[in-house]
Amino acid sequence: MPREKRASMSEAIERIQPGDSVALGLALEHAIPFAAGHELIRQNTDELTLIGPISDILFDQLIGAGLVDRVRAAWVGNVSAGTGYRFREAVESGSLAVENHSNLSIALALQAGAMGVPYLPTRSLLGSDVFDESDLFVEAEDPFSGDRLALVPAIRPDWTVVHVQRANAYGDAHFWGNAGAMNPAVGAAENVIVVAEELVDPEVIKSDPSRVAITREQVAAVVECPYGAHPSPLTGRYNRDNEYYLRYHRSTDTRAAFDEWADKWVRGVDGRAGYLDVLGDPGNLDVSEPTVAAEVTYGR
Amino acid sequence: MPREKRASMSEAIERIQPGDSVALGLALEHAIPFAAGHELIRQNTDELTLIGPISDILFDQLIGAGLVDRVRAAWVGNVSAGTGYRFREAVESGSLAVENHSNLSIALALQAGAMGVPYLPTRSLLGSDVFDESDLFVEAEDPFSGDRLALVPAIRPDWTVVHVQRANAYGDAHFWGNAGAMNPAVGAAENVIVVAEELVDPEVIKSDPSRVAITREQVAAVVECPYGAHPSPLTGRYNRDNEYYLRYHRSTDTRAAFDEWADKWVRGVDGRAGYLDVLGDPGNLDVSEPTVAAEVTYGR
Amino acid sequence: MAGERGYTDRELMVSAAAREIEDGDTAFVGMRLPLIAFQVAVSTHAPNAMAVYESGVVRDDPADGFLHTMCDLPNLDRAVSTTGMLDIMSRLQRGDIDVGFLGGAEIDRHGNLNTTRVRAGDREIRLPGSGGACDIACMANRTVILMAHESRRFVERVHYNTSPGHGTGGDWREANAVPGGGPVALVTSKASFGFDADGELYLRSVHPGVTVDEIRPDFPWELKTAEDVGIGEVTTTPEPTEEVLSLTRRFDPDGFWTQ
Amino acid sequence: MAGERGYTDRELMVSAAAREIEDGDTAFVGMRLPLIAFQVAVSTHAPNAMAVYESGVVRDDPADGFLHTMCDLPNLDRAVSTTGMLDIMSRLQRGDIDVGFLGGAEIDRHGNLNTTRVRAGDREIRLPGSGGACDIACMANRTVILMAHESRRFVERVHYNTSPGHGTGGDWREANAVPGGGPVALVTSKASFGFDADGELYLRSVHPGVTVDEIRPDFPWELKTAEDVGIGEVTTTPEPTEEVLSLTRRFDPDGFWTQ
Repeated sequence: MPREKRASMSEAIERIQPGDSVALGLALEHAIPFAAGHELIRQNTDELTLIGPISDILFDQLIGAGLVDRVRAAWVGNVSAGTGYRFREAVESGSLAVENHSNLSIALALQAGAMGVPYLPTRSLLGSDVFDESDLFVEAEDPFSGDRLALVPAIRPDWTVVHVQRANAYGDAHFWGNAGAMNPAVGAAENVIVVAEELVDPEVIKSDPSRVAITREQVAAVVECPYGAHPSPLTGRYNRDNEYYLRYHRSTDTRAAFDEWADKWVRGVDGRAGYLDVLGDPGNLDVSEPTVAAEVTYGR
Repeated sequence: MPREKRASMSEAIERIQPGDSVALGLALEHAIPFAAGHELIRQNTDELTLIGPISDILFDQLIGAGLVDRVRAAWVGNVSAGTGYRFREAVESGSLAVENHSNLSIALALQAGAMGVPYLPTRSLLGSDVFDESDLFVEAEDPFSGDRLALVPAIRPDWTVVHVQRANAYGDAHFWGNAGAMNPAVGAAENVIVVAEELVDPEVIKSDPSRVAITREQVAAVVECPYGAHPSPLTGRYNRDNEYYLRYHRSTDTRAAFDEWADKWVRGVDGRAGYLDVLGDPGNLDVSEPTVAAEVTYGR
Repeated sequence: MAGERGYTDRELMVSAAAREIEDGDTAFVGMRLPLIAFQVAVSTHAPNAMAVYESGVVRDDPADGFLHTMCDLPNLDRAVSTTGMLDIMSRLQRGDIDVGFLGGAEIDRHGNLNTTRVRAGDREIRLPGSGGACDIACMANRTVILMAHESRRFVERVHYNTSPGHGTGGDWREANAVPGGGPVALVTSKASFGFDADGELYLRSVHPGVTVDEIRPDFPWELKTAEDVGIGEVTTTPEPTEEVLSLTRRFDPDGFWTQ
Repeated sequence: MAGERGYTDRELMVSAAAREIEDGDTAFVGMRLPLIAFQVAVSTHAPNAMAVYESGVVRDDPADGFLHTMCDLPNLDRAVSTTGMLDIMSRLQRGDIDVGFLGGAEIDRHGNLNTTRVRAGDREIRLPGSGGACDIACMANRTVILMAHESRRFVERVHYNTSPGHGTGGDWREANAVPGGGPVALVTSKASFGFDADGELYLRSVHPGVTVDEIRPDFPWELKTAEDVGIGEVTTTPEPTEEVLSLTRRFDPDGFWTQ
């Protein structure tokens, strides 16, 4: 039998050490592993490097909690409201180093890591200050055509943390809906933590091997956590809690206000169950008009 | 309404011109578009460049029919029996130019085309005669680490021809089971012909957008053709007809024998329906123990 | 607020942005107003337009429900495809995106955009950053920029060039290996602008009730107009039609983006 | 044919190949005998082994049905994953494949393999080519080679180096930027071989009923043995156990690959 990797959220997140690099929020506004991020805050795992295309408010929360030394990202803020106050303040106060990317450059950096090559070339970036003010990217001539290209070096996160619809205890996971840069980040990572809305029997995953987005050999831990992506949406399960983002924006414009927010929603609650107690029934966000995917069969 | 691209096999294949480059047989031994290839033989579309990782016997057939000037591939033969006699003879007689690839180099060349970059780097190839005896690849130093890499230039086929389980008339297609280099080849191609086991209502495809392997904007024609991948297998539909490959091997060791084979199975039949008449009921290959994929929902 | 004109500035911007999508276009749609504008376009003059979103979504019709973000479930439900970012960005990089939408905190004379950091007196204010904007700006066949009309946003030279426009003008893009066509339009809450042959911004039309003289002082350089670039007079931006207004309010029923 | 030994040469090769897969390994499995060998290994001593196939398949257990090719539906049904070639090859390129299987028409002193073209007198015979073999040879942590034992296959230097082994020996791989570990074993229908510290082939064991003296003349160079490289005597390859034979015959019920 393959090794089971089922863990509680606190056990899984304990494996992430201070100083590690962590990729999360990879599917853009979709399927953000907020529950895992909040556990990082409760465990006070600091000196982190965060990696991702756009993070919506999860990066802002981790930065607000004082856990982050460096961000390698294309966009950090609040998609509903624009500014992420904790990010802005941390940059302006000099406590946070930012490596500016575009969405494509961060996706290519992770894809290079996933492919096991030191870099990937792109026709983007040249001409921008994302390129010119960076010491990360290199300009090079294409030896075939003479075209000028930007080369994006690989990023290999210590950890990639994802939220998926369902997984088995070995770490094989089904995911559907838009994936953003999730697949490159999973491939590039040294270790992967899979947070699943639902842990299922291995045969459920094996019934649809083309739906498998993650296979077990890279997975360090699997955590079952219903509503673990709230307030972000999860395809087929629950809608985005837009109001939550707007309230977060209004509640975190000062450090003191953020601490109050974090005490209420993160530090002062007993894991995700406690968070849901504070939130109240999230059922109003549930998918109420499901679209059932057309039947697919395998077999022999 | 989007433009409908439904066409008969002969109408679709007529669009491929002598001298064009055509990628097919991309999912390796799976889902090979034999019906489309046979229509190329009936239309005698020659001076072709064929592109693909391994072709199983479809490339051998097109070469035997005298249609091919050049092959860009990693492996050409008969997976059941080894040698493809028509390929071997064409190379040895000097009538066929071969660009030797590895599976990874052909996949990367197509992926470079799909990504819109002139090349992709790899840690494969160096040290092999696939590299040393080729004037295609270039060695380059990674500017970040100093590592030596091989660079694989993009391939952009005029046509990519694929066989899928189901598609709508616009060209959007569901595909499942192993895909080999199909996705890169679809992205890299100037035009795509989708041969579908079944044409379905657009809503069937839209019920599962993460299952979509091909979207309409690159698709030139959509052809419905049941059993169009025979004798190769198609996931969820029919098994591989192993005996057919072995018989092909035994029947094509001379040019005259090949012509007899081609007259019987291709030139002398009226399209795929005629082929199936010669074959007899292929129902014994049908999937008899289907595995039904676990339910997936979208919705809101 | 809609006020006496019967529509808001943002509703007019949606209407103008929608007209920038031609039938058959593949449009790269980002956050905010373009989310609504694509849905209006595909419901009116551009029924064969497709939208792609960097999150990994391809869509050919309006979502059945309000879109707060591109990843809201109505945008994924019954999409043409839900895939990954590299799939979408590869379409952009191989030149298959006809039009992309951009915004910015600052825009300069040649349509370069800044969404990374701005100066306010002594203070440098950090903004969210590029997201996909740099990529769209570099590689879309053409781009359309939407911005609130505030004079502080119009600068001689952006403080940080997040999303290259026409650089310093002329053949700057070609000389700098920037492959796409660059910006063709800027729509603000007061006026619409084009870019001349040299890649310089010019005033194309003023929105109803706005005069050219109101616009000029907002720019720290001598703003060109349609007349200056020899394509006739500065016109008045068409008002949104009843149909467009009704669609806009259907797609944004609470007016979150457009009121 | 099984004959009096109770098993065929190929069944012995399957047994020997299976033993090269360690528990927990990720194995890159190709055509023919390795298709059976992986299934035997995972059913016996290596229950936690995984197989990947360049077609885009990941599997952790035997297929429920005969595998003529890696794409046969029983290999896809209830797989761990069915995906694409770049997904699988990326695992190889980033160094995650423990062991890969290779075959060849020719092998030379340092384990280089030729599957592209061979000479037969004046004639040059074209073979199918690399497939994924070059990639596996370059990048797997270790490779295991299976070949029919025919003297014409053992050459001083391959006519075409499709799949690099230890090149010219020594630190050739490192000097030529070939990242994987190279071949560790060759299993023929008569004997099993290892590679010494210099990357040269040596005879490790002879299959039951075969003598060392029978093997030596098949090689155009002075073949080293286990004794020569200081790891003891040439042993006799273990016979396949009853369990392994029974499994082999379950996975290849008509003996298509192994009889």
